[in-house]
Amino acid sequence: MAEASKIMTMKEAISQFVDDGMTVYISAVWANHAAAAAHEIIRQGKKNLTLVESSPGEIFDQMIGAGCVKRLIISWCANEAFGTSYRFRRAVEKGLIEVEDYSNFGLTAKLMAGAMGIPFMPILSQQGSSINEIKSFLGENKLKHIACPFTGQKVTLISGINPDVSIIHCQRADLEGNIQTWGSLFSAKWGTLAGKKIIASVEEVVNTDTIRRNPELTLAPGFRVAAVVHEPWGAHPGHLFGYHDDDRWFRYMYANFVADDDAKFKKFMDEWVYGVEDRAGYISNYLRKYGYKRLMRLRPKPFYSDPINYGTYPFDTMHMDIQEVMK
Amino acid sequence: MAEASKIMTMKEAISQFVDDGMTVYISAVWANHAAAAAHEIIRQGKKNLTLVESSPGEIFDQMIGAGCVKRLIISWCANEAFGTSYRFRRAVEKGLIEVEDYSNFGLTAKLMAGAMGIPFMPILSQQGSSINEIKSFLGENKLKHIACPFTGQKVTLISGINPDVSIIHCQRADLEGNIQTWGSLFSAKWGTLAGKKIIASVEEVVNTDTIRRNPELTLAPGFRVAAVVHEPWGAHPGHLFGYHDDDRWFRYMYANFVADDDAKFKKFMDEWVYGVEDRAGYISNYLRKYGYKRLMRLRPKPFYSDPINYGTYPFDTMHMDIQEVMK
Amino acid sequence: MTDQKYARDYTRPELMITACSREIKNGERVLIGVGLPLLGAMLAKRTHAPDCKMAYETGSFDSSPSRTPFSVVDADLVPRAVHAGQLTDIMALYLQRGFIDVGFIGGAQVDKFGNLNSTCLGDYFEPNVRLPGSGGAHDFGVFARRSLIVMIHEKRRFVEKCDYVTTPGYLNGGNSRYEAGLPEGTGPAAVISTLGVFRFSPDKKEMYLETYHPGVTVDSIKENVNWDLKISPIVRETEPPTEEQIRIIRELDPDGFFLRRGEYNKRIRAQAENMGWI
Amino acid sequence: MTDQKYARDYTRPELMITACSREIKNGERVLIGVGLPLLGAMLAKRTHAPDCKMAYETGSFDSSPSRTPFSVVDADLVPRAVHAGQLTDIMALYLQRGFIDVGFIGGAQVDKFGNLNSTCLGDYFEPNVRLPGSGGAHDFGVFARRSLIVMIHEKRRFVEKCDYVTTPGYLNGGNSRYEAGLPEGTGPAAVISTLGVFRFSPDKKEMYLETYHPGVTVDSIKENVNWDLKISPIVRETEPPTEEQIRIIRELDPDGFFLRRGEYNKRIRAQAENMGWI
Repeated sequence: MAEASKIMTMKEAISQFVDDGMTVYISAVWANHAAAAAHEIIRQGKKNLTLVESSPGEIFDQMIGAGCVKRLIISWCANEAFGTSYRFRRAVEKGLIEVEDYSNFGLTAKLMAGAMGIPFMPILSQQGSSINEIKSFLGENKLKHIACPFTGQKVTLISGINPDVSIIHCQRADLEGNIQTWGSLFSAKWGTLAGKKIIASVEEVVNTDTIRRNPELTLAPGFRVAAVVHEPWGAHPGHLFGYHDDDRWFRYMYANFVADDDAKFKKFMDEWVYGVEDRAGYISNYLRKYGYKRLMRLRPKPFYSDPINYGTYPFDTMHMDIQEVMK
Repeated sequence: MAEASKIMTMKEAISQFVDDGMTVYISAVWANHAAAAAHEIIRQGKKNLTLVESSPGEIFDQMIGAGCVKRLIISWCANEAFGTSYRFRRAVEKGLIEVEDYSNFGLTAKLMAGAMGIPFMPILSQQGSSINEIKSFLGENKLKHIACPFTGQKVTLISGINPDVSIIHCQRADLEGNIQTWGSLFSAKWGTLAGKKIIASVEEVVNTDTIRRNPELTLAPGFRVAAVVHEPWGAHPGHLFGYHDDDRWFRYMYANFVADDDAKFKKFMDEWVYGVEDRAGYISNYLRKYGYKRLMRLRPKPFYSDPINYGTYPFDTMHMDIQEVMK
Repeated sequence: MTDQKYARDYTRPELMITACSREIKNGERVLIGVGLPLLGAMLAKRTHAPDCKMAYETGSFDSSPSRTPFSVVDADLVPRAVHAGQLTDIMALYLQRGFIDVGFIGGAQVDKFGNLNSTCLGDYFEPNVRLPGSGGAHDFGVFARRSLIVMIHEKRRFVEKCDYVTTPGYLNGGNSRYEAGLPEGTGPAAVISTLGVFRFSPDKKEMYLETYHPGVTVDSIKENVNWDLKISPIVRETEPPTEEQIRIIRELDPDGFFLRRGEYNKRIRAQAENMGWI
Repeated sequence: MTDQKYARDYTRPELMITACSREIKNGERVLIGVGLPLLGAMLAKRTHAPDCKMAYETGSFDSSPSRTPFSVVDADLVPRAVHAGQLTDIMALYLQRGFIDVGFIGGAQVDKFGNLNSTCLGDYFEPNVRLPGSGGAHDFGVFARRSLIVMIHEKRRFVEKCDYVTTPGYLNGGNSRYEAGLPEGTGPAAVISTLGVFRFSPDKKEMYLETYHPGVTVDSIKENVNWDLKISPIVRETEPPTEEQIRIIRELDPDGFFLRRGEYNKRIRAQAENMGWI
């Protein structure tokens, strides 16, 4: 507790920890969706980033459209059920960015290896496909095959990765930087922990006692986390378990009426990214334009887990016996 | 829900799923300590078992002393802070059982590989030691080294293992066999999931709604679990988070006044294992001998986690908007 | 099912959903992607396969959402789930271990051995069209006991050879899938397209036509495939949906988000324009 | 510390605990095994290193137990912990990644390069004595920035060569540890024995005597080592415990479970015999 607080603004966190040319994991699947961080990266005009994530969507699309991205290491990029990531698609078709393709399992195994501190993770997929045969900028460092020295079977070794910085949005953190999240995590646990540094934006800053009542929810302990940004609605228009739903209507509009049109994309970015100071400004704009009721409609009905008893032992059951004997 | 119940007695579970000569993982570290299962294995006189666990103690010691064991794949065996596992020690010194030694990380990585369905797990330890150089009954299948094809560094490949059956004691399960546990798991998650079959004894049988309120606690879904045994106090004298403490006094007595003496060991086994029908008989004997107050003294003071909100969405926020437009 | 009467009024996508549904046996574990298969699995669970369990690569297993999930990352897939974990739990502990019976996948191109392309049209490095990529499809196709391929049926999509093999089917047919190291007892079981249902010959592993959808001719299907398509000697019409199935499907998609996308799109656009938001 | 006055009345184990404690710097992450080091770390946390954080291979990190844990699997190490996970979380995400500063280990034999044996005396396959084995010790010794070796000092334990190397120290000295592939910037930092405190020479990585415990002579230490032990040119007496340290240690072990085991054992036996239980 005596340690320095990790709390800072997103502006400070991105300018301090994200430099041009870095390799960055950004949680960009729709839970733990680090939208506020992505928008700040765009505002600060970061360049030549290599972005890593298994199945990103809008925010990768927007960073690509804004010219921040040189390379992608991904397994999928689309605005999900809502439509195509057109900025991504066009940029690849025009040769403006390079892509290294894995499958979701392959990409997540790559992050898992990095998180665990091993240079590769063995898996049994990627085989018999172009994913295996066609290598882009990673070249021979994408993956390799060996005959298992124990079973003889063909095993794919996926090279590990440790992004210069990993960025996630989660439910809560304390001042020390202990971050907690819950729900289904997709690739976010391994992606976050693979990072050499970690930036977490959170819905709530809680005291350490709250963290310590649910030690099973801790994603990363404070010593792994460089910055905590208190950024409510930081995942919008993605969702965050227990806090808000996807803003499907917003996402649908972006995917179907905005993303494919250069002028409309520019207008959208001017309004929602360049035109606002920070996430608070973004939400203010949302409220001004669509109203508080629409935003509140994204809140869930409560579905609470049951508290579980860890139990505690203020004294040692054996020593008590001894006291008795000694009486 | 329509599925057949997985509930059976320990007698049924062990006779149905554990055969002589099998490789068996038994959770034998002091949390999730599958003592009731171990004692039933002894009562049924199983032979030539290969037992796997990272850091077991009393119950391995007792199965060895009872002649059930041919081989061990472990990293440590002792009655912990309480004393030596003398049956283990003597059996190895007399050449009655064979041991394959790893470190805790190496052994757990071996189980992790099995659980994940990969033939080996790469780690960076085991190197520069006799663990690496001296191979027992696993021979060349113990572990291997390769130069990492990406970085060139020396990597240890630990061969994976899938025990014929894995046995654990946990807090709760439902009729379908969905099992849940909490606390610190040591090697128990990977050990349990590595099994081709899983037997779980539990303190409480709950309905599936209870499982579904804490989906983050599920260790194995029902389809992985062959048998659920309702066996309160199944971990005694080990502990189980939220239910009871180690019975340190009992363990201390065993380690210091029983284990090293053949006659006393036989007397102990006759009384606590052979002399009782099942775990209920074991606890009855405990109550008769030491009294209810001593047993109840092992119960913890409550330390409950906070309930967390997952949130639920009875309707689609976008579709609501449409309804409005269509009005 | 309580009502075996066949429906008279249904759409082609609704027929495909019932076809997907019929591929799922009761008690099976099913890996779901985005779109029609999700409705197919939900339909199966509400009719002949109440004990089938759905797994999502997001990390949730056997969830019971209170609304139709719009995708695999739907926020309602975790509350009431039996397990909420992460991608590697589903992909390694379930799928790679061989515990998943059925996986649904789709793509922009499929060839006669069931190899799928969802990555790019044309050269990978200079694509004419860049598609989303594998996502979990590759892994489903590698490890699921039976992978089920759902396709919009156009001639350009049923190709002699895929521009990029995202998800391996039977590779070059015969035993080549297993010789390449892919797990025994896995592979494509069927292709469900907008025109018919196709399976793979036991020996050569070549796609053949099993059933044509009502109103579709065998010849029109042959014309829409870029190779000499084999036809089952007992080729017949695809079993139509029952009235019960259609009723349930429409309950699952009340607004046409999945099944009447054009109409749906018009509505949202109308709303957006009304409000001056686009 | 509030009270720097040195204690006059203390036991050798108490002195060793203060020596362990002094090796821990404030803010460091410390991996704890069973026994004295646990008390040493708890002492450090209550004196000069309040922000040091303890990790346990069981999977719990930075816990604050309300009693002295009797071991790393103590049931009170999870409530109020910052993280409760599993062994691979601590061993891979923390230790293998290089985030652990200090690891305490012990053994039955140590050699002059800090290699440790906790597996067997004599031949591995026909041991005179079978010991418990590595547990986490090997991994701590491989990955911790500084491993600290705690030993009962007997001549038979300070050997020229270990019968079995459970935990690698500096192997054959010099650079051999790193040539064998063990991580740079790791290795034994000190040996704390019942007779003195030893460190390793920067170049040859050979153990030398830094301090002898009060009441112990340098010669008696040399006599209890099976090689020609080097002595620091500035060899001196081990700093004694302060009164505050002793007070805290005795609070931590009120019953002598750790520090007065013989006496403790008598009590329990007395109780057991009274009751006719043994």
